[in-house]
Amino acid sequence: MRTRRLTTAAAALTGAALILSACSGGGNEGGGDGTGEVQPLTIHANSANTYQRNFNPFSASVLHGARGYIYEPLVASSPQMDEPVPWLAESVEFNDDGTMMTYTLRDGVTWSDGEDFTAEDVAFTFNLFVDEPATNLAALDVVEARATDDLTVEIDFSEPMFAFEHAVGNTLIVPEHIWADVEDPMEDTNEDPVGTGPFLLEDFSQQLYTMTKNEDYWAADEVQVEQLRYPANTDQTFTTSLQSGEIDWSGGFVANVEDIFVAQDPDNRGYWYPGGGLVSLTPNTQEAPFDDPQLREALSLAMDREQISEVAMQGYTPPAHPTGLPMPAYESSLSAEYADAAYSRDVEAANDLLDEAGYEMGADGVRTTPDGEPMSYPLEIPSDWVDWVTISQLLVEQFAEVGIEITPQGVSFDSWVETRNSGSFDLTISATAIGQSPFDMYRSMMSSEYASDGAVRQNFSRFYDDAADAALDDYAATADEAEQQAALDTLEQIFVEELPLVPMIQSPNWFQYNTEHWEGFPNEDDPYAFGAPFQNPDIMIVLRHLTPAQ
Amino acid sequence: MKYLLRKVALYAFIAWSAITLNFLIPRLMPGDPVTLLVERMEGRIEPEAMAAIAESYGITDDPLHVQYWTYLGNLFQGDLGLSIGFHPTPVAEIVMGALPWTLGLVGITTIISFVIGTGLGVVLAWRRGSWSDHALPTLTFLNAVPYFWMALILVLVFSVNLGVFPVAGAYDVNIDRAWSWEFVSSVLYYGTLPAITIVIASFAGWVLNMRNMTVTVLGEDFVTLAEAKGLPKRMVLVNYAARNAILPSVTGFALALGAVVGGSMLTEVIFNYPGVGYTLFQAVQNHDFPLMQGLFLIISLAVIVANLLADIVYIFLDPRTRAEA
Amino acid sequence: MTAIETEPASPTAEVVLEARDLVKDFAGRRRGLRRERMRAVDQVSLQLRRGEVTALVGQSGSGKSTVGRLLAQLLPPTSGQILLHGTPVAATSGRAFIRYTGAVQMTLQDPFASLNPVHRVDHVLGRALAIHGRARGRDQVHEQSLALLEKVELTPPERYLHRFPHELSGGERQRISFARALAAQPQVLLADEPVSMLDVTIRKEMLDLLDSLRRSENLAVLYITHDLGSARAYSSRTLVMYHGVVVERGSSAAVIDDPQHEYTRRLLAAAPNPRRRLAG
Amino acid sequence: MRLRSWLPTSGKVLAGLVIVVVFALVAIVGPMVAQYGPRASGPEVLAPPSAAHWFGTTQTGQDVFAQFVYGARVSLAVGVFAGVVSQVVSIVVGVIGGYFRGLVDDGMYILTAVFLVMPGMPLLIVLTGYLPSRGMISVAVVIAITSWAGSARVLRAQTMSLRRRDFVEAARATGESRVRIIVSEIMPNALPLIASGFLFSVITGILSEAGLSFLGLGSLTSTSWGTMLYFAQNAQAFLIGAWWWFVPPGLAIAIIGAGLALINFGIDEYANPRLRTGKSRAKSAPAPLAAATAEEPHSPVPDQEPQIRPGGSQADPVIEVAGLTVDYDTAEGRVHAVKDVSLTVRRGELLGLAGESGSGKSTLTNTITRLLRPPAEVTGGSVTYHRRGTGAQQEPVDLLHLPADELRRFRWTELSIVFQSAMNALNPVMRISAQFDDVLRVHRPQMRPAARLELARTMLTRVGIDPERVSAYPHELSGGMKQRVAIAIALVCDPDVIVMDEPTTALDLLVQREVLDQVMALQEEFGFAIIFTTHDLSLLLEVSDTIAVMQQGRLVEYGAAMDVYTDPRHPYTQTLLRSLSDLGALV
Repeated sequence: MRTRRLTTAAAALTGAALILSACSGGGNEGGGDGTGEVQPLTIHANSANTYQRNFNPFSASVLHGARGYIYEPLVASSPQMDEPVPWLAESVEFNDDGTMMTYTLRDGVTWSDGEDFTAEDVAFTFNLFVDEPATNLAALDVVEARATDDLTVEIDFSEPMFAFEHAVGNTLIVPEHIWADVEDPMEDTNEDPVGTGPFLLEDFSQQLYTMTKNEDYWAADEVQVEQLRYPANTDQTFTTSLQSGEIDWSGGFVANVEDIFVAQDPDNRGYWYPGGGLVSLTPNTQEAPFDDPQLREALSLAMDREQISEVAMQGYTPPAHPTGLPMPAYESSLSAEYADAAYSRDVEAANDLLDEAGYEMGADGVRTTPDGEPMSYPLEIPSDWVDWVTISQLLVEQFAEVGIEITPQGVSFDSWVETRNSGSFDLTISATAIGQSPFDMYRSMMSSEYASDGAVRQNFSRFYDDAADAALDDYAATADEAEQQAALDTLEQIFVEELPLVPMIQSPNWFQYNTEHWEGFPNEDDPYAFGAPFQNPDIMIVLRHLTPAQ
Repeated sequence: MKYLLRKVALYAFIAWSAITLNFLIPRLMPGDPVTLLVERMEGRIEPEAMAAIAESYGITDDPLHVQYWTYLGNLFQGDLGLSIGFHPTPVAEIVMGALPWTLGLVGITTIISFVIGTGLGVVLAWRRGSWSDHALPTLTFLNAVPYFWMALILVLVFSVNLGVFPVAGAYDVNIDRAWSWEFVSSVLYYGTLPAITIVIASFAGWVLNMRNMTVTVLGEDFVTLAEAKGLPKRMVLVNYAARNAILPSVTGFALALGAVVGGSMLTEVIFNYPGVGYTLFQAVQNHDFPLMQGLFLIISLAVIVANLLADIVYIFLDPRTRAEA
Repeated sequence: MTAIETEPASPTAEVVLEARDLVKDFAGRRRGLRRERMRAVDQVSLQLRRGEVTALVGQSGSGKSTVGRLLAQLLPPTSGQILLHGTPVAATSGRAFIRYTGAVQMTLQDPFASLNPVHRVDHVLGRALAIHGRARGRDQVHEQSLALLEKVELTPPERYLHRFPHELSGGERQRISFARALAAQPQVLLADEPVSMLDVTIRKEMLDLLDSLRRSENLAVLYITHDLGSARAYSSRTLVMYHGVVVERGSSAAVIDDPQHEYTRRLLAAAPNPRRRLAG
Repeated sequence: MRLRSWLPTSGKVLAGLVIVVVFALVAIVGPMVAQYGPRASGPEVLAPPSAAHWFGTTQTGQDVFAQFVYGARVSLAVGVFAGVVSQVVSIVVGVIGGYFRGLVDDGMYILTAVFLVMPGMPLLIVLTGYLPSRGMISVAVVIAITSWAGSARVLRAQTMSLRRRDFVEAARATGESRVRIIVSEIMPNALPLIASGFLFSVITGILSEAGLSFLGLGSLTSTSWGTMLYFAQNAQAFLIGAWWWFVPPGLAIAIIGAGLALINFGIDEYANPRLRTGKSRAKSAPAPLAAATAEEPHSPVPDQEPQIRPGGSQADPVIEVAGLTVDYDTAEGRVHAVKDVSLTVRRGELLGLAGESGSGKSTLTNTITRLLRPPAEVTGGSVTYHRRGTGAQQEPVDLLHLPADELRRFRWTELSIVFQSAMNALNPVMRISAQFDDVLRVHRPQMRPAARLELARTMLTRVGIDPERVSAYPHELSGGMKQRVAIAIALVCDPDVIVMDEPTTALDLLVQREVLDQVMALQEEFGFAIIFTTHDLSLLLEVSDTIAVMQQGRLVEYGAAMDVYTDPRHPYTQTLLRSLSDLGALV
């Protein structure tokens, strides 16, 4: 868990405390779990010592499986997927200015308690975001939603939603006949969930919960898995369970994954760590000297991303792409100019650039700024994030070669968040989530809409640029893909040239699989979705690909 | 009686201090749970939603003393708030889920190690000057071994290499949780290695303590007189020496409960044992303020109650305290 | 309460230290909200004269040691006055206290306990000299320390200067205690049971020493003891205390040879004495 | 020779010191020897120990040896720093509270109690969890905050006991200031405790740092043994068998912890000689002997032959001591505590054993009662016991060679003991009845419980105590009553001989007289013999039939009490009597 935090906040999202792991006990060997037919699918999505019964899809600590396997979205879309997949909705239309969306729903879907799924449920869910803002996890600017008939729902927004189609589509729908009576949707643990999904909660204990297939599921034919098992495992036990083959599907950091995991059964076992986010050296661009793009450029040139990738990340995750976009997920969004771009280290160029910009090298090997300040900066990082600690040590060595002194300081996570959000830093490290689209990522790294006198919630380097804002607005105001790509091209160029952040490495989407019982997992050769079992809505797609092993 | 009242008053004060400290620490330290929660949600939350979340977590801008009274009021209703890490599960529920495991594992092993330790301590004291003195360096070494390191080594040897014991957990998750022999034996089987770790790492301290106390008491006139009375050795040792030497250990035992709950924390973490220690560890890692506070409070109160019980037991063990009353 | 005045003293020598109606209460057990008061010393008056030994006799718990501590100003009295040369003094701390100790010194009962085991003899004497400014500089302190040791008949003094208390016998330690008290060049010496912890042969030497010091230094001595016999032998006046009250006072010979108070008589009767057997 | 005298005599302390010094050297010199920086990554990943990397390498190719030696620095520094801070706090709180008492102390006491009771590790973890900066210094401070209370409590108790000691009172009477008294009089005496508390805090500090770091709550940007374990654990070093990574730091913590604990042992033994083991125990001379060696220069040396005359009784002998010599092994060599002593105790007789401290009278009675402890050893002579009655039973018993079980049967039924201080001779946690009862259960197994209780009540009545007090605890009785109870217990099996070791010394004059009268009356009634030791010769002269005077281990005079009184023949006896007379005791 400690290591994974660096990578996908999605793991932490659903409760950093939760873990799942697997032990398929002796009773399950050779014949199944009592049905006598099919092996259960044992999943480790997150480390947890014990589970607390919580299947509320709005809760940050909801148990894995609730989202996707019990509650389903209107349209499933993920950066790693080529096309959005219609799910509870069959189609969607925008009005001209993009402020109203009309969904046409799938017919014949029922809730697991037998009630029909209707447009009223969808309208209720979106109206809930208005009534209970805390449930509005995607921050959608909903004004009102209404069912115009059983299968049609209209949703009004206060802004054009062209750029947020995926976010709206991924909204999980809850049944009105149950949630209307819930007094406080954020404080309900929803112990016996009723959803439209392929699975029903079967059994819950603090160490293990299981889900069994919903035979009345609207697409029951597409799902071959009969039972899901989520045993509780901590980091330690996860690795040993993984090693002993008790887990079919997992998403967690495993040191020496080749030796510990794959080597035991190379035919069945594998891992795939596609880029799922970005880890950057984050300068405070509102304060001297890091308001100087040349200095940021020099840092970028001086940085040895290969070494960081190899040493800190054991080579599991590649250096960042100069556009900052995770690969291969956003490969198709690259402008032609940057399609083949890659970083290479050039210490000499970095030194020249710094000399040129007036940062004079001192006798002690440390430069001074034009203001005469020695270029020595503390680098605060959460003290228990091992990979960042290692990265910071490497940066010390790398930047020393260009006369910039870095002093890593381990602080508590809270303290780091505080410093980062309030801008009281010169340099720090931050992570950017992959979001729903490249637009999402750039918005969170360059938009001035996050500017604030106090703490900011995004754009931690406080990079404010009119051109970037204009490009973001252009993107959001159109449904035309070509126009959107043009805006993206602009954003990519600004990002590459201005370096609002200094990208270091991609953060991986941790995913290991064992095809002893089930096969069909995505991998490098067949990257149809992210593989991590905590990744939504990708898990729904993965599930449909799984077939019993031969 | 007065002795007891004084003790009760002292412990009441300590309990109040713990409660107040518990209230103050998170408020004096940096970090804001809502920001941290939003951090987990990848910051996709709008400001108004943040306000709503803050409200749902009971975080307000009220002056400190108002918050304090609310806090006390809630506390007396058994309301420790909602966990952040397991939101919206109530803290009390999580604590109650974890407590039995710790009480079972740590409680039993502490008693075992106390019994073994004091027993051995008496024997070593009685036989001092002989081969038994050579056991002392070994015991000091055992006493200094970090719990968690010992646990790791034991896991490595017995679980990973030999496969004699399960690596972790409290029971086989494939067994139904019921009062069946199958379940109980699984709990015992899974608890064996953690228990062994705790006992090995903690019994040496008791031995050393008890040996020193017994040796000191053995020099007292009444022990010499007991011997001069022609009483059998065992009687002298048990009724005269050990009976008096154990008195300081009783208080120590109660105090140690606190240390053991803490010390066993690392053991619980390593063995993935679903007890209070591991839950506290998780709470700290998740920056789960309410859970942290709740756990710390429960542990403190448990230790305070244990101390009070020890003092009551002491009254029975040492008639002199009754005179002080 | 007035004590039986066996025989009025002949007030010849100058009164150095005087106690008037000293009362000392100690906090006792708590009873409900009230704390019980224990009166350890009740209306005790006495006078110490230059060059004279006054004995204060009583059993343990009689309050005689408390009187000593009150006179040394180690404890504040609950009421009553202490007069040094006729001037009331109340100084249990600070400079006034140090000045007072320059005139009034006290030695304690247990020679094994009254010297700090971690300090050598030279440190003990050096401190006492330094506090009262009786010697300056290392040489002077050294010289004075040797003189003090000689005064208490520890010869050759060099032999004792660098010893630790545990390297000394009980009698030697008590002599060091006397030397420490003399370092202040006091006018009054309060000797609390100076010999009760010592062997019989040493007791005599010690009391002889005390007596010779009284003469040579012209000291007013308060000899606190439970032993009527030695009071008779070494003091000119004796006061008998019982339960905090002086029950009998007068010249030692009169008090002990012809006791008037019932308590004094009982004490005398209880003292072991083989004569009784001879007679019986 | 000079150097050796500085080395600690205890092997444990020596071992502990060696360990600590070695680790201190590792921490100081190690980083100079290490070829790599502790954080420098290298190409060789997870390499086992080799010539290039003495302790192998880590996951990221860092040199484990370098980490180990730099880690030693940090771990020890945190431990020592936490130890210093915690000790300073506990000294301030403990010593000041203990010395000044009153409100200051009440406040400090409650503060201590709060921190003592509050569970340390959880508090530590919670505090660290909130700690904004995870530097090693802040970690050390937090460790100190949670660990000072135990030491403060001990120091307070010690200070309270020290401030009541006479030397503190004496220093005050000399005119010493309070600050100086605390610093110069009290603190040096609390030094063993402070040192021991310091060592303990250092151990706690090192262990806590390791624990915190291992949980990821420490400062991972510094290299300590704890962070090494954390990184090793994180990289699953256990599963891949990289033992060289996690064994050194854990083992080092355990070894240095043991080293410090061993030194602590030495301090404990220094402060409490009873705890000593093996050789060091033998070398510590017991108290009576220490007094004997610090001879009074003024005492006459027993150069003259012992003066032996017939005793005051003509009855049959009960105990005969012949040519008894008892030696002690001390650091300075063998010392005769009792030398060639012969005397006889007769039936119904009161034998007074007189002698000043160090005269050997306690050693003599301890030999007779077989309570002699090493390093004392009987090197010559015999002690013979003559049973009552006739025939085969009259076979004399060789007391010194009585087998264990026979000795146990002999004890209390034939010979019982009354100790000097009854406060210590009665078990404080047992009722008086129980202390009668266990003797009777063992020696009169046929007696029923009710009969045993009845006998206890009877015995109490005999010594003039209300039989209802049989259910009292010792602390509920006054000193005189306790001594009477002790005498009653000594009488319960109707022994032939009672050894009374200074039975009245601790009592006030009037009480002493009452107890004495009681003893005499009981002797009259039961006819047991008494060996009565005391330094109070005048008392002995009054009550004894026969008197034995001892000086420096020798018997110098023996004879009927009145003979000794009226016609002392040995110069020492004469000196004693003269002193008594001068002191007004024989008037």
